[in-house]
Amino acid sequence: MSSVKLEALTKKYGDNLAISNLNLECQQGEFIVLLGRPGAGKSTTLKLIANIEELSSGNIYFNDQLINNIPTENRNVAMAFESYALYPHWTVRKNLEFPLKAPGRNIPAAEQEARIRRVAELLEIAHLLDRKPSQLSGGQRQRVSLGRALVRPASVTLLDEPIAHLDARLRHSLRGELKQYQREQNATTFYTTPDYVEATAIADKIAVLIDGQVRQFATPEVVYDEPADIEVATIVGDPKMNILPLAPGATRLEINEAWLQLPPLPPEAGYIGIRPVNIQIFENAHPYAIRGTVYVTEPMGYEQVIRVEAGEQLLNIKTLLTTGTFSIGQTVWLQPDWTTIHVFDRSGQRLKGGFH
Amino acid sequence: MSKIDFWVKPAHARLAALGIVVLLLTSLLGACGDAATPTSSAAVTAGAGQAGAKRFDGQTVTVAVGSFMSSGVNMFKADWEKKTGAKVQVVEIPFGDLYQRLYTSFSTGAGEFDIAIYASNWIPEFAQANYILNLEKYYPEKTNWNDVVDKTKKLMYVNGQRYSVPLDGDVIIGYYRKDAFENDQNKAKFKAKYGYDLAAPTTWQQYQDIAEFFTGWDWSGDGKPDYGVLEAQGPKDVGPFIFSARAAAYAANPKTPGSLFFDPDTMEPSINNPGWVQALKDWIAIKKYGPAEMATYGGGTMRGNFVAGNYALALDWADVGVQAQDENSSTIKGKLGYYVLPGSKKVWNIKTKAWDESSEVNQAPFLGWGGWHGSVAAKSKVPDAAWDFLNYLDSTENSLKAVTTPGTARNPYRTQHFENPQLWADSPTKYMDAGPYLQVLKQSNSLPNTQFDLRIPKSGRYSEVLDNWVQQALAGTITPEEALNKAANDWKQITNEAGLEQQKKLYRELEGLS
Amino acid sequence: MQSKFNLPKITRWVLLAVWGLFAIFPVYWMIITAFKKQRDIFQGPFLFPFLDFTPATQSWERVFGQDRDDILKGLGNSLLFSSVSALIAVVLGAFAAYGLARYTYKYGPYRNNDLSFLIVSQRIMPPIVAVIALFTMFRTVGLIDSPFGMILAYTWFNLPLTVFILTDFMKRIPLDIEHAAAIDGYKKFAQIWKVVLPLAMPGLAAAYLLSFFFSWNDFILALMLTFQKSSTLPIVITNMSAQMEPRWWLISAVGILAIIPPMLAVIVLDRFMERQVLHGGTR
Amino acid sequence: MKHLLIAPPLLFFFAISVIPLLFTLGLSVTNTSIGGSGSFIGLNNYAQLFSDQFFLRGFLNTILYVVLGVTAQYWLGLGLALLVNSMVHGKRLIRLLILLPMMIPPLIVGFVWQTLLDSRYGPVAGLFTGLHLKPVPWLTDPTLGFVSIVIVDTWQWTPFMFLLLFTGLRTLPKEPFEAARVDGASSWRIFWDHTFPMLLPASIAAILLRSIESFKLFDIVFFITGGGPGGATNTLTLLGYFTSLRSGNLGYGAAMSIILLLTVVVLATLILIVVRRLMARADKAGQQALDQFLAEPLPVKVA
Repeated sequence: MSSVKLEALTKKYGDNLAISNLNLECQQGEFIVLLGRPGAGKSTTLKLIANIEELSSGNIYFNDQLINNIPTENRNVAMAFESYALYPHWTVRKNLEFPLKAPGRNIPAAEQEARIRRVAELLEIAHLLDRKPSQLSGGQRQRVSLGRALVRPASVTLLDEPIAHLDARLRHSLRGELKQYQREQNATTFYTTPDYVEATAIADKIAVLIDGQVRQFATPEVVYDEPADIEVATIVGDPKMNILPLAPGATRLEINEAWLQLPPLPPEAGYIGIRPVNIQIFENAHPYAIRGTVYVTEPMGYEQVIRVEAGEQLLNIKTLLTTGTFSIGQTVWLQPDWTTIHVFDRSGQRLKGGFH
Repeated sequence: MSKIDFWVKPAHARLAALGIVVLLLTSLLGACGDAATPTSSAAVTAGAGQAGAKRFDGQTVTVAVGSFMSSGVNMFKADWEKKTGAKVQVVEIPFGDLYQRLYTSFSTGAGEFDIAIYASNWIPEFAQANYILNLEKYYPEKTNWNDVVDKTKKLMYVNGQRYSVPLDGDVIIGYYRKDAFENDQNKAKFKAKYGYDLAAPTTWQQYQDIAEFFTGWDWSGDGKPDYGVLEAQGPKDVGPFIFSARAAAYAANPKTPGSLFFDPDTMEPSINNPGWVQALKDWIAIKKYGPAEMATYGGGTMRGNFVAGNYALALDWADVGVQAQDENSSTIKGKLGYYVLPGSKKVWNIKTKAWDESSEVNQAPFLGWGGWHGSVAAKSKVPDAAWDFLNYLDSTENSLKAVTTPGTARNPYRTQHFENPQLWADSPTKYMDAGPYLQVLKQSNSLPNTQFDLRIPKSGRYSEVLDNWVQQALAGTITPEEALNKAANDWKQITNEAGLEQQKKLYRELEGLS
Repeated sequence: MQSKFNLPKITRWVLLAVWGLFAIFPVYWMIITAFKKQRDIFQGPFLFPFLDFTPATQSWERVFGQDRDDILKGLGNSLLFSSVSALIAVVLGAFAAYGLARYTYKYGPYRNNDLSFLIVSQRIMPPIVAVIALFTMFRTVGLIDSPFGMILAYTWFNLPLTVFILTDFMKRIPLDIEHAAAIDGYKKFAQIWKVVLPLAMPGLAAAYLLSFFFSWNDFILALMLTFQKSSTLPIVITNMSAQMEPRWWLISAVGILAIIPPMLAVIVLDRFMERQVLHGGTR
Repeated sequence: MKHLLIAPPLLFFFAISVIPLLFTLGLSVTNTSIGGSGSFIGLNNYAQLFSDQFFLRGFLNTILYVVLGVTAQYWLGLGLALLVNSMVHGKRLIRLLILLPMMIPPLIVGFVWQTLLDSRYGPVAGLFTGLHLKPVPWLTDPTLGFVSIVIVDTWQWTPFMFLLLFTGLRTLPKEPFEAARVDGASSWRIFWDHTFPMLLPASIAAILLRSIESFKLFDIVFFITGGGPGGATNTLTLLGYFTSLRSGNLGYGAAMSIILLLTVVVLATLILIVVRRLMARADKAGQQALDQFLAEPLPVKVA
């Protein structure tokens, strides 16, 4: 239940820079998601906060107090490990109890029991309390691991991809409940995931981590609607945003002997990005559309993702299943919604201002 | 991975480590030296003046004793404690390690022991080093001294002073299976084959003939082929004593007394002379008249085997005789005959470097190992009590009780022990035919040419070296001559290391040559 | 489980039975020898009581009669020294192994590997000659023939073994589990005690057993460092032994007694050795 | 904290081990003997050792014992560990029985085997004569005597290997084996590709410790053959014991011990270099497999 400030965190492994000059500040009770690809430094950041990994340089503040020199066990952080790190020699109940019984916590027995109950029910592991980890499935283990992090009050709760290995139903239902639970506890939470859907669903704020740095730190809406650069843009959104390079000073987009007029763009524009949902697809020739060939289709529930080869580009299109049935090799026509495009300069930075 | 790296680390790192170690060590040793001021002192002499108190009230006498000898001490402990008010603590030391343990204990400081009971062979060495008390001041009060067998008496003197109390007599004798020898059929067969009567052997040649005769057929009637002989030929055991006992007949020439092991004039080893070589050849020759495993048998195994009944001849101390009486171990009670060690009609003369041949058999019984004696440690805080306990162990009555009780490892050493076979028959041993047994023991102890074992300092090393080389010859890897020459070379080296003159002086004295 | 050798069941049992026969037969031989008279030993081979030979109680009469006190003293001492020293060696060894597995040491030019070398090299030294020096040292500080001295000596003797064995086990424990304990609010010592040691249990059990066996059967240290009140069972057995006469029946009887405590140790610790403790802890 | 952890064994090293080591080193350059003082004689003892045929034979024997004994014990121990590990029923009892030989006091081991192998009253000879074969001179033939010692050593100490390897097996992760099984690999392949390499650290520890102990082989020889026949089964420790403690030639015995110590260090180093090679290779193979496993499947273009 602390506010957290990370100031110029740097972590080196030998000559490798895992985290470089990472800054982040959050309020008490906020639910922060660190979003990034594997290797971006998400776990390392959590471990630095927990002091499992030693800082190379930088400062960490909880409630504006510098805590660099406070050892892990006194930081009062809770953490769910990506590797689960359960105590394999104890039952699930003992695993959950262990943080509650730590020296100095002085939690009354009744409250311990209540907390374990509560968490076990939340994570649907109440029936597993007397089993040992080796008797659990991978998903069950992960829930126990998550439970151990949630079961006790902590200044900061660190959750390292805590629901990655659960089945879809649970993953879905847990997202909401997790957020609700943490809000109830008024717990400051850091949560990592490579999955932007999960991130948007759960985060108060998303910090997009690329190469050990926070590229963007904002609410999910802002990150989605105004990605700070191309890399952020491609991480956020599924399937990923289509990025089309522009010739210098180009005013139109030419693909497969067709061309489309671009809206007016600033001269420094180097790329445009169009989200897959913002491209319409037609089975028949259509005015103001470019021609392409269906490369692959993926039905996803009531929607479908179609990849279309258009000139040298492979474009992702997401549309309703009702739009039509497309088969591989079929010729289709595409029409972007120019009002929703994102424009980036040659270095990939977002160009401010609306082009709608 | 990491576990491997340290092995392939450059050497200088480890050398440096050693440097540190040395530094630390020196400081550590210094510290120890300061800290280790002995605080325990002898608070034992008190109580002497108290009226009505027993003589050694409150004193504790600690006795170090080779393991299997302990019951010969323990059986008298309680009585003496009651009589004197002292306490006795018996410390058993595994037999093979006795010498070394006594030595380390004696030489490294405040003695743990008040009494040491050990082989009389070591008396000269311990006496010279002042590890044991000169007992002359106590001997006047000893009433039964005269009764001790002469040879045993001599074992106790160093420089004309007595340093021990005798508890045991050790002499090696021969055993044979009376039942087989007295069988008429066997007698006839033997006579037919060898041309003389089957009887206890008087020469080593006869011994060998008899061994041959009884090998390979079932004369004991147990359904399995039997053997002619069983001797302890195993390495690192009693081998050197048995071998020396055999060599004495060929190499202990009455004309050159004291020349069995060395030329007393030059301290040149005698062990490679033709006499010893002949003995070694004999010893190798009898291998085929015993079981193959004889090459591994020590004294104990040999005894257990022999009394179980499949062997016609054996050499041993008095022990086989006692063990044969125990029917749990033995099938030969009452079937045992005894003889003084066989002799030889030719004896090597180290002066003329030739065989002295005669029609008389040269018999030279061998006092191998010398027998258990007790000494008082020089550093004992309770020497009076210690002496008194030793004297009690050797009292006329107790010594007789001990030598007639099985398992005490104490064999007869007082004239009185030999004189009344009936006492043996009535003793717990229930000795059958003790007469001939005692007769042979007594005779072996008292023949003019009875030989002492090697008793000069480093006797253990001399005999280890001898054992090593003799074992080689027994195994057939080198010839007897070669083996004994090499042994003699090593002996010279040992003598030189210990100081030739010193060794010579003591050797002469102990052999009664002065 | 994991490395199941898919040999046919029969083959497996046959192989085990062959080894079992080889391993057990000498033990059987010892057991029946304890019921033989000495002459039955030397007239053998007798293998089956009642068929070949009439069992005798000679040895047991001595074990429970004249030799009882010595044997009890030896058993008691051996048990005390072996169990306590093995415990100390395992606990100290576990901490040291943990250190070597988890931290980087640097004392001058000495890194972890050099330190392991120093530690394990103590085991390389043949005790035969070292005992004389040990004897002198122990005497200087008054530890000769004292239980404390013997426990110290056996701890010294076994510590390199336990460190060496346990380092591997420590390395296999995932770091995250320890970190989890730190996160859960426990200090280093509690982490080791509550989490690391239980997870190294198979190794600890094996190390304990080996240390126990080594001390249990040690002869040379006990020979040099004890006189009387601290003599151990091997010394008592040796004192009963063969020099005078081969009392193999008696020694066998004591031998039967001598294997009971180590067997109990195995029975108690076996379950820990078998545990696949690390399973389920991590992904 | 971390210094505290390794303090005890290092303390033991400096306080207890180093003194005897230096003491022995010191003795080895003198002619000290029990029953006499010694004087400095430089490296004479060492020079003498190399012309001492008993020492040379003992030296050779010791190395052969280690090589033959440890090799046999390792493979047997490993085989047993695998067998027992794959069992479902009766494991407890089997383990207890397997460990039994290690629990028997050395003196008793000696007499048991001495009697077992005796050609007159031993059951092994009985077996041979029962089969109408000539009794084998197990203990009295130099070569067979040597073999007998190796057999007994193997009998007593295979359990040591078993114990370490079995506990090692129990801490291996399950997943690679399951994966390999799913892939349809044979038991044999699984063993060589997974079990064996993963067990290597435990194997090295076991082999190394056992080798070290084996170099000090003493009691079995002492109680069974006493080094005979004719020194054919002698070991360095046995010689050291007799030289130093029985016949009291401390200086010479100390020199033997030092040579033994050096030999162990040198040979252990050699063993470890070889093992390290092996392990590096195993590591590389493992790494390749892992790389392959981690590499994402390339998007397949459907034409």
